[in-house]
Amino acid sequence: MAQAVAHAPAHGTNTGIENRKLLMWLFLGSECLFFGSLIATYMVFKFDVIARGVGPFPHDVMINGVLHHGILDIPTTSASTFVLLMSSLTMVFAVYGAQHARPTLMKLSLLATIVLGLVFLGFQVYEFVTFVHEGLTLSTNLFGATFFLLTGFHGTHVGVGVLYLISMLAASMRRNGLGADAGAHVEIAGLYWHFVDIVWIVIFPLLYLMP
Amino acid sequence: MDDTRWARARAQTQRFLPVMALAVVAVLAAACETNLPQSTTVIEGSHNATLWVPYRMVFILAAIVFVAVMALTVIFSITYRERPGRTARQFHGNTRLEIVWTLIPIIIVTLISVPTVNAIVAEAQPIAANALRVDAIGHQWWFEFVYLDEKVTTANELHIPEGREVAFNLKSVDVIHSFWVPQLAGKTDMVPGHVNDIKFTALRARPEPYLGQCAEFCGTSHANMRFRVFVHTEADFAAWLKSAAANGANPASALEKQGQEIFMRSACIGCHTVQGSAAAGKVGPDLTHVGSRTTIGSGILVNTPETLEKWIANSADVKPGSKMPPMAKSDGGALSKEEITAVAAYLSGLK
Amino acid sequence: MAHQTQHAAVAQHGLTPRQYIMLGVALTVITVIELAASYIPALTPVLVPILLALTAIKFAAVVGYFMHLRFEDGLLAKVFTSSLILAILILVALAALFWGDYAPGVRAARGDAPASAPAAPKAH
Amino acid sequence: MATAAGTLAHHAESGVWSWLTTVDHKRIGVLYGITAFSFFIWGGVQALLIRTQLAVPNGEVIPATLYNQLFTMHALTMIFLAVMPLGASFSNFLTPLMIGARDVAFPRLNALSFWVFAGGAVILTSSFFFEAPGAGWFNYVPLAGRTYSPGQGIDFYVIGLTVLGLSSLMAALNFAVTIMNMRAPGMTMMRLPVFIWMVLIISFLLILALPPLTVALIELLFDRNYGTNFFNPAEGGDPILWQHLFWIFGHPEVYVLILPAMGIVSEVLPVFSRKPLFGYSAIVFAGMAIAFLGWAVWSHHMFTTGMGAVPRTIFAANTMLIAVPTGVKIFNWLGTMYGGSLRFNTAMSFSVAFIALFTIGGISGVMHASPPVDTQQQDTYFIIAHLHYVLVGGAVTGIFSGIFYWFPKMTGRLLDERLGMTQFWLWFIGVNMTFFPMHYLGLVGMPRRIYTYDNDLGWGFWNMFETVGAFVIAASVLLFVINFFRTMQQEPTASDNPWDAPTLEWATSSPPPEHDFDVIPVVRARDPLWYNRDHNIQAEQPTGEHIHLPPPSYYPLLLAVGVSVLAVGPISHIAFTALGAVIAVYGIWGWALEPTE
Repeated sequence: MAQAVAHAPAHGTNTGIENRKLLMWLFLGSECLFFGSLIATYMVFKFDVIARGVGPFPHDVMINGVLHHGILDIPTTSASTFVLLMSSLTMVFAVYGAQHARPTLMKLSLLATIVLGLVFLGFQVYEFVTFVHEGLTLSTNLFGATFFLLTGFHGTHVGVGVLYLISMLAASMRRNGLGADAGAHVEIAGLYWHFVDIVWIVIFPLLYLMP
Repeated sequence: MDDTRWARARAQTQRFLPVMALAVVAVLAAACETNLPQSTTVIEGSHNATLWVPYRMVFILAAIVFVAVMALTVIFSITYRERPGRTARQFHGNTRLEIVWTLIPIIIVTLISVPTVNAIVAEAQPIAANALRVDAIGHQWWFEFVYLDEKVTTANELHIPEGREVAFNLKSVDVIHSFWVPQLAGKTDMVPGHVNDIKFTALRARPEPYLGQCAEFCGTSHANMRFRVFVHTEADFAAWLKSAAANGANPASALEKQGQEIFMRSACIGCHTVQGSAAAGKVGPDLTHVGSRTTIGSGILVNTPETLEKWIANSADVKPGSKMPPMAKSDGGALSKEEITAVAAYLSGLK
Repeated sequence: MAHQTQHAAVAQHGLTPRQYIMLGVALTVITVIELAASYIPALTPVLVPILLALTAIKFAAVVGYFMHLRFEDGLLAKVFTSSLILAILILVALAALFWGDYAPGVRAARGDAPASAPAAPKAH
Repeated sequence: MATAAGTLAHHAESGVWSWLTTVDHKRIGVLYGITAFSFFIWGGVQALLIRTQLAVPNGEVIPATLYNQLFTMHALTMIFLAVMPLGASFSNFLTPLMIGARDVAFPRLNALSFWVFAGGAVILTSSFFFEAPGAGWFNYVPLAGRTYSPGQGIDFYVIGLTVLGLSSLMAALNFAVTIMNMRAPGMTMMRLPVFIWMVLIISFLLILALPPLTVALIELLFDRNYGTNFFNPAEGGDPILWQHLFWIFGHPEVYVLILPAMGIVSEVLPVFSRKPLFGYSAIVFAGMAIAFLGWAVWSHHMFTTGMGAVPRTIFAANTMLIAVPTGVKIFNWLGTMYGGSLRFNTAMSFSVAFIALFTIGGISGVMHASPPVDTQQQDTYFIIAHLHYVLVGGAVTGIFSGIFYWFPKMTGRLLDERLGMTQFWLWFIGVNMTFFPMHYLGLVGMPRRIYTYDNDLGWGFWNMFETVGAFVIAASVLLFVINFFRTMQQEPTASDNPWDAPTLEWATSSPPPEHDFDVIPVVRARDPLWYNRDHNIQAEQPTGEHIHLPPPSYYPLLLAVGVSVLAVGPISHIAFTALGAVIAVYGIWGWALEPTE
């Protein structure tokens, strides 16, 4: 760990928090504002779609006495929500394995997390394709624009997370594994992954469940 | 080193500096004429009068703070400058002083906020029952005025009565513009998809118009998006309204007659309206009484048959980016020079 | 070295695997409750506060336990919570500004909706 | 890198390659400084063109379209490519030195920030070869939408700002971690130099303010290129949303521009007053209060957009409150001068001028905090006067003070004082000549962003006067450039601490060695070197321990190239995105596997 000498004063960090972990938490703070702004865009336009009467609509809705069917498939998305939640659980075990010197547990949990992340992305691709077939695209109405942008950027974050975890898994397969710093590496990756999960925890009720 | 020469030169400069500075300040102050056509400090409308109360307050307070801080800076710079025998007093701060100079800006800000809130409340009063209601619509790059109760539409020249409230709906058909007649009222933006409002009473009628200008950057010819407000007595205004509601005048000469024919068979009618004729386009300004306007091109040219010809031939020559295509054959249009002269004559006759 | 010992300390403060699984189950249950609540018509008037409360619980659980924030130096919690609060405040402020001043529904009710928009939306 | 261990200055090679691969915060600071100053001159040239066009009524030097592009690019250049990176130059060079560290927390990330900044700067500036953005730096929709700006200019704006934002975000994260985690023993938060406090506050502002801008830029990109209607009123979108998102970023951004200058002045004033800073805690907390309040005032840029009475009142009140911490700072600087022994060299002169000029900008800011007053001042030359007093009279004046103050530390050479003082007076006179009459022009109704005006309006005299002033400023900057090159030709003779300054950067040699300090200093007081001087404490002797430094790396440059190429995909061809992605992935991979010891 000669690196510590060059990168930090010999007595460790002033706050006692490792540099990379602090960086990740600060970055997640920034991400709060990023998704906050995207969600704000959605909220600002929430009623406009219905007011303008240009479907497809998010939910079943009455306009001038006519029932229009909503487009959101709540059961399917509930399944994908469950998948993402479980991936957070497996991620916890990956971190646990890395920090308690149980490399097999770590690798298997990482693999499970990656698979669950890919399944979630699969659900999302399915949903996007279905919506486009039903006539909802980016340009159909503001619901389409805000929906695809918000869930699309969440999906991009999941995708980046999957790549991040794959690279971590690949690195752990090397002869030296992740090295002495494995606990920190996996923990920081885990922070990112959990954050992506909590964003979905907010998006799911906001987009799908609220009328 | 030539330090002594520098010192001597500096001493001489210092002796004359105050006199020179005073002279310069006097000359420059003389150049600060406030009674200019778009001056915000000339109070000719109720809106401007309302906001003048906080305006004056912030001015006085700003001047006091300005003088105080500048004086302290200069006095400290001179009094405590480095010189033989002077040592700096070592201290870190003073809590009582910190409290005092936290309170000073708080007091100043409180003083400003009272008239500010009063003015905001005054602006939010409901529209008067006898108010004249006008839709002011921003276009790239001209203003359209529609008198809601009178079926009168005009462009770039607004006529209003003195002493009566005028309530505007501010709209835009393309990008964001801003409606501003500094001597009468502060500005409010014209935002597409929104309807903003502003209302004011012009305090007095006068022969020369009040100048207004678009105040939100709106593209190429933003600088050329100007308009004029004519304030009349009630009687004069009623007369103007009556003439403005009439159909376009009939041609008075052979040339004008020829111009009318050309106008009615050309691209003109796709964009322009002349009440009582086949021309009913809505894209460009209403030309029913264009001959009676003092300016054309949203206030950038005096209205004469010659400037009209120039405008019709190729409006983008005088107003960059103008949306009106060139009409002259030489610039890719369909009209010969003679035809343009005839059209200009016809338009000039539309009083 | 220095920070490795910290990680060991943090790990000791974390939950046991059993507790993690219990938490995972609890989160799933909350999600099911959210889902169920949205299908019960009687709950519609209070659905929004219910969902917000449940979401907040899930959010806090993942951040606090899965992300270990409960066991970390208070500085991290301050950094993250203040960012989160700022994001929420801006979101609420924007929603208030638009629904109060500019929202199409409100504009329509005021009679100054854009020409192409229909009349005020019905409650839905 | 075992061979390198033990030799202290093993990376201090010269040559282009050493600069391209450097991860040394001091070299990166120099790179930022030189790049930013070049852009400062370029932005100044644009300003001179603008002023030349406005010198006389109905001027015909520059056509309307070019004029609109010039004022747009002048603002973008000065804000994002000159003043912000000049601040970054100081924070890069000085932060580790002032807190007693050997480098920033993430040296390679630091290099990446610079190269991504360079990429963004190239993208934005290269728009002149295609079509420069011409809808103002605030880029309001629908004017900036595809319908009313069909060309590529706005796309350059969107891509350029996104890339620059990425650079700023990485730098901000890096510096926040560095300042919180890497301080020397005894350097508690309340002993941090004020400049470092300001860097920390700026970092937090950027971390939190950039995402709303990024979201706005993404939405505009989608509106222009992928058929969404976020800002299109015809389809239910709302142009006002852009303004909100932009100003949620834009207002904190103003503090990002001015706070470094406030930090610099807080360092310079005590040194040349020969006494400690007056009210250190008050200045620090005032800085925090400004940053905190800065989040709740964004709508004061939008008072005329038709907001209701209630939000106008709230945002007005918040805005006026900012006058309180700002006033506290100004009074504390005056308190620092009080009772001192002021040495008016160039650095000090610029700092005192900062107080005066910034005060003018602050006062006019309070004036249009009142919404009714703002309806007359918004979008007039009064606002231009205000913002230039803050950004030129404030930020740039402070930066010049910093340049003269830290030049010996950065280069080992002292800038010529006589040229410096001449430059100072030209600057002071030029700034006031150019910007003070703008208050008057605003009050007599001259709107912003007009390329021409009529003679009848009576604005001719003062416009000519301002144009002359602008050339006086240009002469001042030219003198600085001459001073710079003359000084750089001389031998480095500056001592370690030529000003008898109290902060840690003066404890090491001028210029500092690559590892910054032979021994990490121990901090015993807020003004450590003065404390050591007064208590006869000698610097610790080197123990001869091996100092490992991160080796140079070309991956930051490679990754930055990848990111920049990837980013131009949406405005050129999708193949660029693919190519950029490949380069970026290769860069990340190499980065991750590169040994760092």
